[in-house]
Order: sequence, then structure tokens, then C-alpha cells
Amino acid sequence: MEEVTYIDAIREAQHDLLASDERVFIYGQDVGDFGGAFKATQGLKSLYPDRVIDSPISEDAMIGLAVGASIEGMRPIVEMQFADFSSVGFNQIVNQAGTQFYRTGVPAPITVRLPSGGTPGSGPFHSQMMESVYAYYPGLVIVTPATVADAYSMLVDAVALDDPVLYCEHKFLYRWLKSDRLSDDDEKLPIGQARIVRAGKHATVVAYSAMVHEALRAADLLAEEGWEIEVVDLRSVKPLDTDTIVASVARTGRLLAVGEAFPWGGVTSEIVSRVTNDGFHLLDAPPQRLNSRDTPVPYHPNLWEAHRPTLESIAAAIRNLLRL
Amino acid sequence: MEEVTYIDAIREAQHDLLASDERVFIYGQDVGDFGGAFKATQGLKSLYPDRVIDSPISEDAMIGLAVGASIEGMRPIVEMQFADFSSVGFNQIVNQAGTQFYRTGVPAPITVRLPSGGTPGSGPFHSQMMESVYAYYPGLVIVTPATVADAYSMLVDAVALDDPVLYCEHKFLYRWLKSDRLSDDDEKLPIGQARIVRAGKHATVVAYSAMVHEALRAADLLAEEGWEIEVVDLRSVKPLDTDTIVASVARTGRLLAVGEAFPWGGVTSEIVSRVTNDGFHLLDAPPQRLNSRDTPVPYHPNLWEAHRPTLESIAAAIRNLLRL
Amino acid sequence: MQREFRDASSGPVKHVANRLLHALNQDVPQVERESKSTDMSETWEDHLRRTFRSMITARTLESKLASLYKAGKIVGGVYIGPGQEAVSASIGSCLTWNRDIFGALIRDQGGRTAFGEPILDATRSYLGSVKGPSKGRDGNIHRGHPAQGLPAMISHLGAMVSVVAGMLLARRLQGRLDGIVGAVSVGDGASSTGSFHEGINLAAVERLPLVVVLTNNQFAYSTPTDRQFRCRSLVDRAIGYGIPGYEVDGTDLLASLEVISKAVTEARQGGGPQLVVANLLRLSGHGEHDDGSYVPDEIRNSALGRDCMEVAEHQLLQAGFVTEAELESWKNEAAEQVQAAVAQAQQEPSPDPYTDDWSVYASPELAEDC
Amino acid sequence: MQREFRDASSGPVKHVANRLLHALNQDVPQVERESKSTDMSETWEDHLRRTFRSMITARTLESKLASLYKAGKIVGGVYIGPGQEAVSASIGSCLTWNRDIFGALIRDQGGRTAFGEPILDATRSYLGSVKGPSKGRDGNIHRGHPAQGLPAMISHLGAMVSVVAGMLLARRLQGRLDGIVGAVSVGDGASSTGSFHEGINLAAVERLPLVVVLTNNQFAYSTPTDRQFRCRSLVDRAIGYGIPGYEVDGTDLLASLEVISKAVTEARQGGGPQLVVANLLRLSGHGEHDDGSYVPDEIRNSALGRDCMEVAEHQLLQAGFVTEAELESWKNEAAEQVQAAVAQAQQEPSPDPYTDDWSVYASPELAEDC
Ligand SMILES: Cc1ncc(C[n+]2csc(CCOP(=O)(O)OP(=O)(O)O)c2C)c(N)n1
Ligand SMILES: Cc1ncc(C[n+]2csc(CCOP(=O)(O)OP(=O)(O)O)c2C)c(N)n1
Ligand SMILES: [Mg+2]
Ligand SMILES: [Mg+2]
Repeated sequence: MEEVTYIDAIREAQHDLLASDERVFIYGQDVGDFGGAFKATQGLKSLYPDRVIDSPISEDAMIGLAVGASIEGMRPIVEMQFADFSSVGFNQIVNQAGTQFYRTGVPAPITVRLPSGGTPGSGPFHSQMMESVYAYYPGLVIVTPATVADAYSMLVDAVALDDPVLYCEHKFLYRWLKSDRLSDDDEKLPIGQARIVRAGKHATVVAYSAMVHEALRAADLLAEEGWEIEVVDLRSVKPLDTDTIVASVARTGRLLAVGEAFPWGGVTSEIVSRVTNDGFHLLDAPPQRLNSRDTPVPYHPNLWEAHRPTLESIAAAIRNLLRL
Repeated sequence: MEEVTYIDAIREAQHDLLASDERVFIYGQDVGDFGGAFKATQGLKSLYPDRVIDSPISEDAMIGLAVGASIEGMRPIVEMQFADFSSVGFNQIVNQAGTQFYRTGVPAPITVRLPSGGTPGSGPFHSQMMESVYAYYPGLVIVTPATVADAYSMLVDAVALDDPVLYCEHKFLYRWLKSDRLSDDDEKLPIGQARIVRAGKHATVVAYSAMVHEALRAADLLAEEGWEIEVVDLRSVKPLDTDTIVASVARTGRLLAVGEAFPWGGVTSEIVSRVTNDGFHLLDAPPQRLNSRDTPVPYHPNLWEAHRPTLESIAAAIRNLLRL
Repeated sequence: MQREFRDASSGPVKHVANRLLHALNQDVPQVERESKSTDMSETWEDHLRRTFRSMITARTLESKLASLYKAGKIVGGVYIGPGQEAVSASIGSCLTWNRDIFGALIRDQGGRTAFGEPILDATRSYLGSVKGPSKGRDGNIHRGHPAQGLPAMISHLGAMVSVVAGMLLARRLQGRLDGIVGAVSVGDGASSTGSFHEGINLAAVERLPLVVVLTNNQFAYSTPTDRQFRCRSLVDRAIGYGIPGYEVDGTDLLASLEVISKAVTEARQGGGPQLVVANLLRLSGHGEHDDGSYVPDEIRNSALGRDCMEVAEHQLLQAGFVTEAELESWKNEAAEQVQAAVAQAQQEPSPDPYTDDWSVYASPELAEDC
Repeated sequence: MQREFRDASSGPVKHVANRLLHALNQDVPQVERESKSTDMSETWEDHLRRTFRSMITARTLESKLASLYKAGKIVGGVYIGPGQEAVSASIGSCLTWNRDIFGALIRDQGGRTAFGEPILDATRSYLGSVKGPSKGRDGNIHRGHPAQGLPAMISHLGAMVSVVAGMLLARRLQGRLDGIVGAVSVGDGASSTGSFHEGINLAAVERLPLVVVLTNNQFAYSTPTDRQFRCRSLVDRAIGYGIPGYEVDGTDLLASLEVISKAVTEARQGGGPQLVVANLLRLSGHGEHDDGSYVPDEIRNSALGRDCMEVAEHQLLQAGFVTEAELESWKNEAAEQVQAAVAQAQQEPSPDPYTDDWSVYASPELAEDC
């Protein structure tokens, strides 16, 4: 098989879902003949003309429509053009999709694709990470694939799930991340389970989405300095696999949680809180967090590079952690 | 002076703001002659007919309008009928108000009043705590007054601030909480500073909004058992006064963070993360959190009582913490 | 009347007599949707009678709920729809339970009953029985049976428009849309929401058989219509969505049923979304905690302030569609049913937080302690 | 022409020649808004000439930006508005900088220039100069000068409608609304957003002097209008808001300026919100990364596909409002200004994350490490 990219995997998953499951349809702006702003649905409309539908610019109604369709037994995939624009569909996501099963016993199995995260020059409204905001609300499942194989299999799993899923795909990984295969049955894990992507013994770095790769590069760098850093890829932020993290911290005694999101609250604070609660006595040093800065995501690449965690800042944070 | 309630304080603050500052106006559904769903603006329209304005049911546009008016030098106070409905104005709050100063250097001094929190029988859409969701976003200030005097002075301070403020007022406190005075100059603290509302030495309980009162009652109960529990009222969740909390933990060695919000992320996890980071070696036991359950806020009082932290569950959590 | 109506619509109107479903103790039928045939024909007279009976039941039930509220027997708010029964029940009686879709809103007891929601759903919800459709997790008007075509509203106004549109779109994709209609209720206040706009526009783009019934009851809580919109009538919005619009005197059952039937028929026959604006006055406060004293006497005393129940009673008696004796027996029957539904709900257990499950996920494996 | 126009509007139209503000190196004037008088009268001919000059500047600038993009000199997207200059510049030229308000959107270089935004704002934003209006924090079309009447758009479509409404409401409360107008640009796609609906409805309720110019350029990114709305024309939305609506051929400068002037004048004179729908074709891709190959040839070759620059040039020459020589000199001057603005921005420093401040709060005491 040829090389496949992360975005290929997203497209292939949607292709395979449309092919194998008549309940699946795709709804979003420009997802039809145009193939979507990032080409994640390229060619799908010509194969499944009825089930790949261009929506008006109406994020609130797009999610409402998806919930309605799911009540009738469909499995909609809604593409947000950028995660940032889901802010306009926020109410329908958290209050309509998130509460329906609890309130009525009827599930709302929708999948909302959120092209997330920063790329240089994208600025405050085309760069946001929104997993923490949605994870706050009951009833939602939030996944953050960091590999090509996870991009594929977690999208398939998300659609299979009876609950509403926010599928946070990272735009930076779209074409940058490549693999020689689309999925890997041996390595496949269910939603809700984290993966140790690099074994180590001196410290645990927990990351998700694009930050997994920065963390791995930092671990490489630290390896040259003689440190063995364990890297955990969360894969889903809700449910959050506390057990795997705590087990890792049990081995290393040290924790750094890395996220590309804004620093207040969110995934890294949830991780640190859980680990200090469940694994306090395992910790040899205060657990650390590294997030983006507490400003909107800046437009200029110079500022953007300094806004989010990078290989360098992660490496520095690990070195600091090892000294504590 | 007669007894004043928490809602009286909110009304009085708005009255005094309208009286003393021509830049102030109030915008919201039913805030005019009707005086608002909770009577927080009662009588104000007859005094300031031009500056107390009934809005259509358009939360997105209400916030947009307020930001626009603030650009022109006004100081709008927007009343959301319930915090829960701000989900429809979410985008304008986080992306319009939250980013404007950073992007343009022109401040957006709006105050959005969010009638928050649970009361029996209110159900999933009239009970939410939304402070954590807004605190995640850069550029916003989130205050959570727990006393009559704070309800008054923090609203006045919020309007004076050049930044957008989410003023989270707790509906349960509206008529239940009474004081013999509206404000207390001796005790007044600026936004961003927490208050130690009960001194103790065996453990620190950090709470905010209505939970401060539950925590105080729990501390009373524990006092009968011989424990001296320190209670910190956060007052604002962003900025979050880490120093006061860490100083308290330095005295007690133990931390319980209590919030009425959903458990994933949010204020309690931010507190625990900060304290473990800044005060790890001060801790004699793993820091604990107590939140509401991870379901929508239930309608039936039986379920509601078991959904949020209460005197009893806080007391139990403290007892557990003291044993760790 | 009947002939006139048939002339107005472009084909014979057929309805199902689903009176049975109103029966007190019958729980929501869980039959397959397809299994219900809908080609039984019903006369206009029978349709009117059936609609009016639902109005009586709704009014009787809501009066009872209001007094229970005053007696402190209900936790949380009580939101009733006196004055709106004719419009609401007309919607419900044009739809078939478990086949069509009804996005009921705040003042739709009439429509719920006419559509087929058992009145026990209401008493159980308001009185906190664990056997209610939400098991006590949600209350009052937020109840529903999504899988039977009655989605459970969230409070956020306007939000159900797109949900009903989505239910219809799904039917189309499944090849089950033929002859189906989805109705959704909104108020004058809801018309100002972005959700309303997006939902109706999207339905127009997709040409879905969605009937939006906008009941302009002159107030949104305390807010009069001149603070809500500036157009002559909200029916003018239809033009901007490119869909047919109808305006009707909502205090008039005959007119309301005729217009709503017409809109429903048009939608069923492929005419795409329809907007019906019904004008009337809310004859209660916003909720039972509100005395509605802000409503000016002029409006109360105007034609808008007529009580649709009185108008309908007069109309049906005049037309000879019902006799005084029948009416009396209907009212008595409604009172008995309501009495029994209240009694039953009151003797049922409340939810128990220690034994009830709290699951928020349909996939139990996702549950975690946090 | 001039007479015809004056007949159409209900009073003489007065404008300020704010040509000076277009000058290259002049930074945004920070004078008090009130200090600028607006009662200088300007002839229709001069108004047209001034508008057209802004169109030339905009087209020249955007062509340059597009080639810089192709040369890889710009980080992030480039969004230009060829084909829309006549409409956009007509908006800007009817407004006075630092007095009126303009909620510019994605394809409004023409309007920005005509309103008085220095072209350096654009080159600095696109080329990442720290001296740009957002200091590199935000880019491209998201720039603005809120305090001078040019709010800085957020990306979320429709969101600026209510912001401009709020700016106008503030002026009313401050007693400064007299004779003021606020314009806001939206596209066919934006008309589907809840924000658009809420904003325009609210402005209608408040009868604010808001002119909403909806440029229907036939596409929202790749999405054609039949997936966006079902009404005959979006101008029909005006009826549903109870406000005047106008429709105009947006490829025609004379017509566009006339209609937009009329709407602006009506709003200035207390006529409340106005909706102008301008029809034309986007003559570029959605952004410079997009070749727009989905646009069918039929549309390209229809009247909608005319280039407003060519139409305007022809119109002005025909009417004798401009000579070939003058035109030539305007074009040269525009090219020089653009060249200089690019050169200047290119030689300016980029933002420096280590020395620039990162403050997100206007109240510095709120900053905290987290
Ligand atoms: C988005 C949103 N904002 C505010 C509310 C609070 N609210 C509940 S009902 C209501 C008035 C509704 O008026 P209308 O739509 O005319 O319906 P009516 O009550 O008159 O039947 C308001 C403001 C809400 N439910 N949703
Ligand atoms: C709420 C929202 N959803 C999606 C987008 C992404 N987006 C940016 S421009 C655009 C198309 C806009 O079309 P239109 O309003 O017709 O303006 P045009 O680009 O044609 O000038 C889209 C979908 C957005 N900016 N905001
Ligand atoms: Mg109403
Ligand atoms: Mg367009």
C-alpha cells in the first residue's frame, strides 16, 4: 500500500463507513463535490450522492439536524469547517446531544468532526482546541487521534458508538503525518484507552493530538542526554484513561501533562488532579503542566511558535521536572 | 438598615451604577418594567427608562450588541435569563468579547450576569454552572460572589473593569442569603483575591458561590468533632488566587476543592493542579475534589440533592481527607 | 364547512382516529411506526370533534396542574397553555402518533394530547413519579418520546426546529418520508432566535415536509411583540424563506384546524415547509408563578383575548357537530381521566438516587468515576 | 444621473471628501470623532470618481497580495474581493471615517479603502509587520480600528451585525446618533447564520440606522445559493424584518452607488435599518488557495460575471466623469502606493515573542501566570 496521511485516513474511514453502513451520512459545509475545506470528503459525494450533503452555514441547525436524524436511526457525521466554528453549534452539542440519552433513554449517536489546533498563520479563529470545553459537559465523548491508524479506527469506532462523539482531528497532522498503513489491527485500542507510545523510566509525559509528536521528539532529545522518558498518548480525553497514566507514573514517579489548549482548566489540569488523587504517593516530584499561553492563538508564526508547546519547551519542562 | 438579600444587592448595585455612571445600561429579556425574571432590575426602568432595555430572545446578538456598545464607551450589563441560555451567546462571549482587546487594543468592558446554579426542580437547563467553560477562554474575567456584600461590590467592580466579566450569581442564594448591610468597606477585596472565611488548621476547603455556605456548614459540623477546618471563598475563578490557597494549605497540609459544577475539568481541577504544582511539598495528603455528578442536573429534588455536593457529602469528604 | 375545506386543500384529507391513545392508563405504544396504517378516512366533523375533545382534556389537565401548583404540590415551574388549545390541538390532531413527528413546545398540552401522548406523562412529570418519561431526570414540558415521533424539547427556544428537520431528513434517506409530516411549535419570542432562523431556512433548502406553527400569543414572558419584531406580521418571514405562509385567528378552532390541516396536507404532498402564524393571547401568566399583570386590558378585551374553548364550544354546538349532553359527558370524562392520572402519579414512587441508575451514556462501558 | 439620484433620495446627499485618508504613509488619524465636519457637499460626479478611485486602489492592492501569496511571501490565507469592488467601495464612500461605522467583512478592501483605512493596514497585516493594526496577533481581513468606526471582524459569519448595531445603540444613548449610519457587509452564506438573523432583527426592533449590505456573489466557498436559501431573492428577507429592501446589480457601479447611497441616506434620516442585496459573481476563488473551478461557465459568462472594474471604467468614461489620462494616472498612482506599502511593510520588523507584550487584559493587574 502507498503512504497514507492522517487526512487520508479520515477520508478512508468515512468512505468505508458510507460503504458499509447505510445509516451513515455526512453533513457539512462544502463537503459535497468540493470534498470539504480540507478534502476529507473528496470523491465521496460522487459515490454516495444522497448521503453526502452540503449544508448551509448554520452550525446550530447542523447539529440539531444531526441529533434529529440520529433519533430516527441514522449515524450522521457532521463536519465543522473549523473546530472554532462549533462555538455557534455549542448549545446543540452540549444541551441537545449531550443530554438526550439521560433525559429520554433514546441515544443520540452523532459524530462531529472538529478540525482543531494551530497551524502557522491561522490566527485566533482557525486554530482552537475545543476538547476541554466539550469534555466538561456530561454525555459527550471526546476523542483526539494522534496517529494515522487512530485517525482511521477511532472515526469508525466513534460512528459505531451509541453516544455523541466529538472527533477532534488535528489540522497540523493532516498532511504532515504519514504511515504505510491505514490501520493496524494488532495495535487497535478501544475508545477510552490510552496508549504508551514510548516506554521510559525517568518521567511520564502525557500528551494528546499533535502534542504527542512534539513530546516524542522531546523524548528523543532527552534520550541523547541519557533520560528515558515514557510518553502516553491519551487518545481520548473523555473518557480519560486514568489507570494507564497512574500505572506509568508508578513506574517513573514523575508527570508532565502537555496540551496545546489554553492553560486554564482543561485536559492537563484534569490529568494532574486525577493523578495526584489516585497516585499521590507515587509522585517523586510535583506534577507539571505545559499548555499554550493564555491568549487567543496568535496569527503570526513567530508568536504562534511561542504560544504553544514545542519540542524545545517540552524538553525544557522535562529537564525541569527531572531536577525537581 | 433593613435586611438585604443577595438579589437585593444585585439590584442595588445596578441601581447605583445606573445612578452614578451614564455609561451603564442594562440589556436583557424582561429586564424593563417587569424587572427581570428574578426581579434583579425591579424598578430600574422607571428610574432610567432609556438605559434599561428589553431585548428580543437573541442571546448571540445581545452579547454582540453589548460588545459594540462598549467599543463606543458604554458599560453594558447584559442579563442572561438563566446562565444556561448563555450557551447560545457563547460564541460572542468567547470569541468576540474575549479576543477584542488582544486583537485590537480596544477593550470590551461588558458585564454579563449569569444566574447560575441549581435549585430544586429546575432541571438540566435552568441549573448550570458555566464558570469553568468561560474561564477556559483567554481574555475573560469570571467572578462568583458568595456573600451579599460581594454580590454588591463585585458587580460594581465588574462594571468598572476594562475587561469583559462574567458575573456568576447563584440563584439559590438570591433570597436565602441575607445580611444586615449591603457592603462592608473594611472587608472589601478586589476582584482576583480570595477570602479566608473561616480560619482553621487541620484542612483547607476551597469553595465558591453557593458551595461556600455548604462548606461552612460542614466546617461547623466538623468543629463539633474537634476539627478546625479553614474555608476559602475563591470569589473569582479567573483570575484564581493561587497564593491565598497555597498559603492556607501551608498551614493545614490538606486540601479539598469543592464545586457545584460538573466534575470533568473546571475550577476544582485547576485548583488541585495549581496547588500540587506550587505547593506539592506542603501537602500531607493527596488533595481531594468534590463536584456534582457527571450527568445533566436532574429535575427531581431527590436526584438533585444527590447530584451536587451538600453539607453531608462535604463533611464526609473532609473526614476522609483527614484520615488520608 | 367540510366541503369548503376540501376545496381549499388539493386533495382529500385523511386522518387516523387515534382517540384510543388518549386513554388514561395506556402506556405509550411501542409498536413499529410502519405498522400503523393511515388511510382510514375521517370526516371533517369527526376531525373537529376529536380535536375539541383533546382541547377539553388539555384544559382540564392544566387547570388541575395549576391548582396543584398553587397548593404547593409541584416542585419547579408549571407552564400551561390556556387560550392556545385550539391551535395546539389542531396540530396534534393532524398528525399520527408513531408515524408523524411533533416538536411540541411550552404550551402544547392540547397538541400533545391530540397527537397521542398519554396524560399520565404530564402528571408523572409534574408530580415527580419515577415512572414518568424522564424518570424524574427532567420535568414538566421537557418530556417526550423521541422514538415515537415526539422529541423531548430542550429549553433553548428555537432549538427543536432543526431537530425535527433532521428527523424528516433521516426519513427521506431511509425512503420512509412519503406522506409523512413533521410539525414544530414556536412562539413569537422564539422567532427572534438564531436557531429558529437556521432551522427553518435549512428545512426550506431541503424542502422537508416541516410545518412550523408559530403561535403569536402577544408576549414572550413579559415582553410584548414590539420589542420582538418589527414586521407587520411574522407570517412575512415565510417570504424570506421562500415557503408558503398562512395566518390564522388562533382563538377560532374552525379556522385554526382548517389552516393547519391545509398546511399539513401541503407538506405531506411534497409542498415543502409551511409556516402558520396563529394570533391569540396567552390567557395565563408565563408560568404559574407569574400573574401576567403586565398584559394590558385592551388586549385582554380585544378579539385576541377570546378564549378558544368558548369559541370552539359555541362553534361546534352551532354547527350541530356536538350536543350539549355529549359535551357534558366529554368534560366529565376528561375530569375523571385527569383525576385518575393525578391519583396514579401521586401514588407512584419518586426517583431514588441510591437505587436508580445515573447513566448518562448509552454505551455503559464509557462510564467512569469522576 | 445626478439629478435622477437626488430625486430618488429624499434630500440632498452630503459627503466628505476623505480622499486624503487614503494617502499611503498616513497612519490612522486618532482625532476625536466629533471633530470632523460632514456638511461639505460633494457632487454626485465627485462621489462616483472618489468611489472608483478606491476601487482601483483595492484591485491593485489585492492583485499584488495575490501574487505575493503565489510567491509564498504570505503566511496564512489571502482573501480578496475582485468583482465586488463597486459594491464595497460604494459602502465605504458613503460613510465618513471616524464618524460613521463600517463593519467590513471578507471581501471589503474596496470599502475599507473608500472608508479611509490606510492600505498599509492591509500590507502590514498580510506581511506580518508588528506595526500592523493587530501587531501580528491577528491577520489578514480580521484587522480593524474599532475606536475609529471600523470594528475588527471575528471570523464567525454574521457576528458583526449585532456589534455594529450595538455601536449605534451606544451613540443613541450618548445622544450622538444624529445623522450617523452604520453599515455592515455580509455574504449570501452569512445569511444562513443565526447571528445574521438575530442582529438584523434586533436592529429593526431598535430602529437603528443600520445598513446591511448583503453581497450575493453566488457562492459561499464552494456552496451555490440553492444550498443556502430557497427564497426568490434574499431581499425578500427585508419584508420579514419589516425594513426596506433594495436589490441591485452589483457589477454596475452607478447602480450600486445610487442604491447604497439611497439606503444610507434613508438610514441617516431616521428610516431605520435597510437591507441592500447586491448580485454579482465572486471573480476569484474563495481564497487564493482555491481555484474556484466549481463555478460553472454559464454563470461566469452571464451578466453576473461581468467585472465591475470594466463596467465602471466604461461608465465613467462614457459619462465624461473621467478622462483616459486621468484614469491612467489613477492607476499609476495606485500601483505606486501599493508598491510603497508593500515595501514599507516588508522592511518593518516582525513581532518578537520575547520582547512584545502578550497582554490579553486591558486591566494589567488581572494577568496571572497559568
Ligand atoms: C434561548 C432562550 N433564551 C431565553 C429563554 C427563557 N425563556 C423561556 S420561555 C421565554 C419566553 C418565550 O416566549 P415565546 O417564544 O413567545 O413563547 P410563549 O411563552 O409566549 O409561548 C423565555 C424568554 C429560553 N428558554 N431560551
Ligand atoms: C459561522 C461560520 N461558519 C463557517 C465559516 C467558514 N467560512 C468562512 S467564509 C465562508 C463562506 C462565506 O460565504 P459568504 O457569506 O457567501 O461570503 P463570501 O465568501 O462569498 O464573500 C465559510 C463557510 C465561518 N467563517 N463562520
Ligand atoms: Mg409568546
Ligand atoms: Mg458568497
